[in-house]
Amino acid sequence: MSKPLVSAGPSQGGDSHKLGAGVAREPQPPPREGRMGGAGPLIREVPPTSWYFRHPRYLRYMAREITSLFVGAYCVLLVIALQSLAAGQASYEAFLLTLRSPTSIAFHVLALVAALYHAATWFNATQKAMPIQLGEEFVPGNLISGAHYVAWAALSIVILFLAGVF
Amino acid sequence: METISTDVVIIGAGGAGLRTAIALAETDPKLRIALISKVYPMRSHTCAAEGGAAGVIKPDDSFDMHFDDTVGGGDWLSDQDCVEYFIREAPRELLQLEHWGCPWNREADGSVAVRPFGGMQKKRTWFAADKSGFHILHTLFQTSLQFPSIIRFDEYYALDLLVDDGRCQGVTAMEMRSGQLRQFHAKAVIIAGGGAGRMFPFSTNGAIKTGDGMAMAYRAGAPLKDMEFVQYHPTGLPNTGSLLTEACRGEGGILVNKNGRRYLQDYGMGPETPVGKPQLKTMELGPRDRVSQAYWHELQKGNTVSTQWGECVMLDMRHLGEKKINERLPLVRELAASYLGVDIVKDPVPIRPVVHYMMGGISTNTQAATPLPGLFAAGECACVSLNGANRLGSNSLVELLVFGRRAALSALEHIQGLPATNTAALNARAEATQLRIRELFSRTDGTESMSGLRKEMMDTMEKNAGIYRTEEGLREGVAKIDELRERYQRVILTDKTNVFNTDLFQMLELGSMLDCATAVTVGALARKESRGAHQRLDYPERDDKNYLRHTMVYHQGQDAPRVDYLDVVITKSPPGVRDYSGDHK
Amino acid sequence: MKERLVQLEVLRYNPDTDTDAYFQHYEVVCQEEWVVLDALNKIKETIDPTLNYRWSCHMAVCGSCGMMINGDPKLSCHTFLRDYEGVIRVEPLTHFPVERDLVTAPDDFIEKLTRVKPYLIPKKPKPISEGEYRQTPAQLKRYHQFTLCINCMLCYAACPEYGLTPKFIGPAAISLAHRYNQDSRDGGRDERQEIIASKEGVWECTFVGACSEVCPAHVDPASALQQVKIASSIDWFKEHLLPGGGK
Amino acid sequence: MAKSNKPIIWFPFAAGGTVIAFFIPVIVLLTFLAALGYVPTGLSYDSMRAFAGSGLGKLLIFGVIALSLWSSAHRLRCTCYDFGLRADKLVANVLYLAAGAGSIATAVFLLRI
Repeated sequence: MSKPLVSAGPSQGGDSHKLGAGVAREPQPPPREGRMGGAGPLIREVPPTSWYFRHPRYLRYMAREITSLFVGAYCVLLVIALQSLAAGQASYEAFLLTLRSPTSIAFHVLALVAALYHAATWFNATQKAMPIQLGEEFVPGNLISGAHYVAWAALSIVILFLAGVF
Repeated sequence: METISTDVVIIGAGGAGLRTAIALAETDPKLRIALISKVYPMRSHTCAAEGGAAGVIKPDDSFDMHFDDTVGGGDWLSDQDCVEYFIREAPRELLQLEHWGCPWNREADGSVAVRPFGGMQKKRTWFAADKSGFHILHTLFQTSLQFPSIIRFDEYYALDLLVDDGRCQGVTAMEMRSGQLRQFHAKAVIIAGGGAGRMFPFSTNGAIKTGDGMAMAYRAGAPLKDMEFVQYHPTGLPNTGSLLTEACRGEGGILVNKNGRRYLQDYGMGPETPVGKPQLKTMELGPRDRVSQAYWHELQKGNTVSTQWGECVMLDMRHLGEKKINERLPLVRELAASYLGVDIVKDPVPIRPVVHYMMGGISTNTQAATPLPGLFAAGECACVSLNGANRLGSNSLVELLVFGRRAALSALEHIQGLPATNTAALNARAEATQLRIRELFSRTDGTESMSGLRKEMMDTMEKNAGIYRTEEGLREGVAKIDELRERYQRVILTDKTNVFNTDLFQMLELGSMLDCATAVTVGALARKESRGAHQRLDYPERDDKNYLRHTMVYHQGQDAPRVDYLDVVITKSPPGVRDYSGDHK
Repeated sequence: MKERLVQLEVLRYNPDTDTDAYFQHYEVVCQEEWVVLDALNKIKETIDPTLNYRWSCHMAVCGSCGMMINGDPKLSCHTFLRDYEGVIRVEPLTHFPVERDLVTAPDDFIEKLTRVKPYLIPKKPKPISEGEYRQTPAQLKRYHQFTLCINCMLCYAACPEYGLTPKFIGPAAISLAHRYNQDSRDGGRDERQEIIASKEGVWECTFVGACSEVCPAHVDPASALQQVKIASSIDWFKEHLLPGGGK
Repeated sequence: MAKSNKPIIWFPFAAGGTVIAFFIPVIVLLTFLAALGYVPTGLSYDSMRAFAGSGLGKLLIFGVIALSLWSSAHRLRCTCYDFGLRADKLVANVLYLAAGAGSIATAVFLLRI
């Protein structure tokens, strides 16, 4: 609070005067080391490396953020795929073969889970980021998110179809 | 002790205090304004007001009608020059709030919407869903943030007015977070400290409504006026006392007893109107005093419903339908659901009358000035004699705007050309406060428990100064409150530390409430008639010959207060019959 | 009425006497339908008058009684004992300095609220005598949700980014700025953007979404902040890529 | 206080997040099938070559990879901060440069096809 109006009262010579100080007190618990009076507010630091264990919602958030590691890594895989594609058929087919390693399969499982989790959280967020007001009422949020899910499913099926999966 | 020198000090930063501060800052930007409050402004109890604010705006309405409703609703105890000023200023103030951003509900064409309210013959209550007070308070608070000359002292507990040379020149206050005492010197002081409903056990009022402002003015020599008029709101939750707004009935909710009868028709508010078609100024839209009194009679007849929370009547809103309830009464639905487990869409909700509002307060005139020069008051803590013996719902939110601004203008007038403050004299007064507080800390002979005393006070007020009163009960009440005031001198302060010592503040608040309780009981005992919210079983009729007057209670130290009277200002409406029979046009 | 013995573990701290905070255990008989605040009030009245906390309205509208209840920021007047088993742990709101016991210092929040200019800056000022600004129910609805903030600061206690980066203006203040930006009567958006689209503004938000989960008034600050990010991005591209700054 | 230039980073992040949500799950599924030994016909050398050889294909592939990389890099930067790694400038530089390098490589390879 700014206190431009404050002047020292002549009677007390400007001493900050605490009530009770210098006044007979009831017996108090013994003061802990050197902190009797005026210790000031207690600042409770946020533990910078472990705060997310405080609540499940933070773990869910961190899980969402961690998806970026797998998605990012997968994008690197795509760049490598492009490199092999550019290098010719032999190189590309060798690349397809390397995909079959157990490590690659495990990575794909993780990447798939991450990508799906990202997609779900992203679509759920659309209703918050882009609310739509039609006339007086807002379009129900579930409808906005739901529309994204539908579009996503359709797009995925088209891509799978074009890729010749079915 | 630090001294803070200002031009104007405002005590209380709720609706009235903020409106005052803004009016001062707008009128004279060079003014130094100290806004002191024991809570952050948005915690003030204005935020709990639900229904709305009355002001003539629609073409089918008129100032005369608002005047008649207010004067009749107040059982002719209102000062009519005050009512006249109020009704004319009301629309301007409500529009001003609109210009500051208040989210009033709207008609399809974009104009402000109005709803019906108890005792009003026209729809004239502006509303923001059922959070009108909340929106008014936040609009005022947020608007106030743009004025650098309003310097807030949040969480400062005001203690004593500084009076010298026959005029009020400041106040002492304690910074709650440090326990430091400060004195504020000013040319004018405006009290906007709210009501004192907390002296009753069942109240819609928040914990902060302890009458500190009223008591402070009273102790400084300003009289308290018409304190015996305590409004019971007919529809409170029976367990927490939380308010279910009058708009429940305004929108069409009905009150029924255990036999399913709409009993209001038996108490001069009939004949019955069709369910879901509320008619203005009759049945469920009768005034609060009558509707609350009808509950008491039903209770005597054994017509109330026994619930686990005590005797109740039922408020039935099922016929309004879910859509309307969600749009107009979302807070009511939420409150009933969470605190009682009742969904008002599916079931009637048990309710009972609860103490809601003090018609009385620091005596002020239409200029918002108290008899003590330099001291002004506005809002619930003041009794400008707008509400008379019974306030109409939705007049108080406007009252705090109209008279908050008025207090600012009067204070500005007052401070022109005032002689310099005698600092030494004020310092001496401030030190008296300091000694008073020190005594609480050093008291060693304390024997009384604070919460015990508080409970005794509440029980006394409920039992002896409730909806219906008697000579015998009031005598007992006066004696009991007197005894409690004496025992208060021996209350123990358990917590003797400095920082945010709520033990200390609750003790000081108890002192304020006891002062207010004295004025209520003494005033009620002296008024041997029934008028508005003051109902005497032994004097059931209104007595205009002897009591068309305001009760004025003066503090006399530890002695019994002095009671005096002041004539009511009648300009054009002689006392008449309050008619809520539904036969009006 | 059913009664129940409730056990609470309340964080205590008094700067006058304590070097550090500690938990104090209380056992108190409560009614089944009570809220945590009722239990605290009973403790203060019957067991320990030195326990300190703020409260007033007991109907979830004044915003005084925010505290951490079993690790969640809650209004204690709206947190029902029936929803809890075992010992209930009550602490002051996180991310704010503790003045004493459950009382925190809200100065930082108040300063930020003030900074975002949360008041109507009229698009076209008009005198009161000309009546109200017209605003249709649809225009009202556009911003109405964001008017419901009770300044209880639960969202600040829930927001890890505010905890990690205290200069972040934070959910409630930015939501309130957004409330005025969305108001058909207002023309102050440019002024507010200078603050909320600054480094300390909306960009510190990583959309954890906790603010909206804990908001007792259903304001959905997370939504406001996402909308502000999108609008601010569009602003930026207009200002930097369009000739004349897109004006 | 000046407005932040964060939109240059955030806007492509948001665009990338949308691209990831819509495209990456199904692409992962396709290469996952390949990893399991069932190479879809569309992933054969000829089909891919034809697709990446077209202008539209190049644009699509570049858009998906570059935006996804950027989005992931930005989110990873925030994640590092959330995990307590406070060398934010350094982290940001490394990650954004990596995303940039990946995008350039993508463009180069696409142009070679």
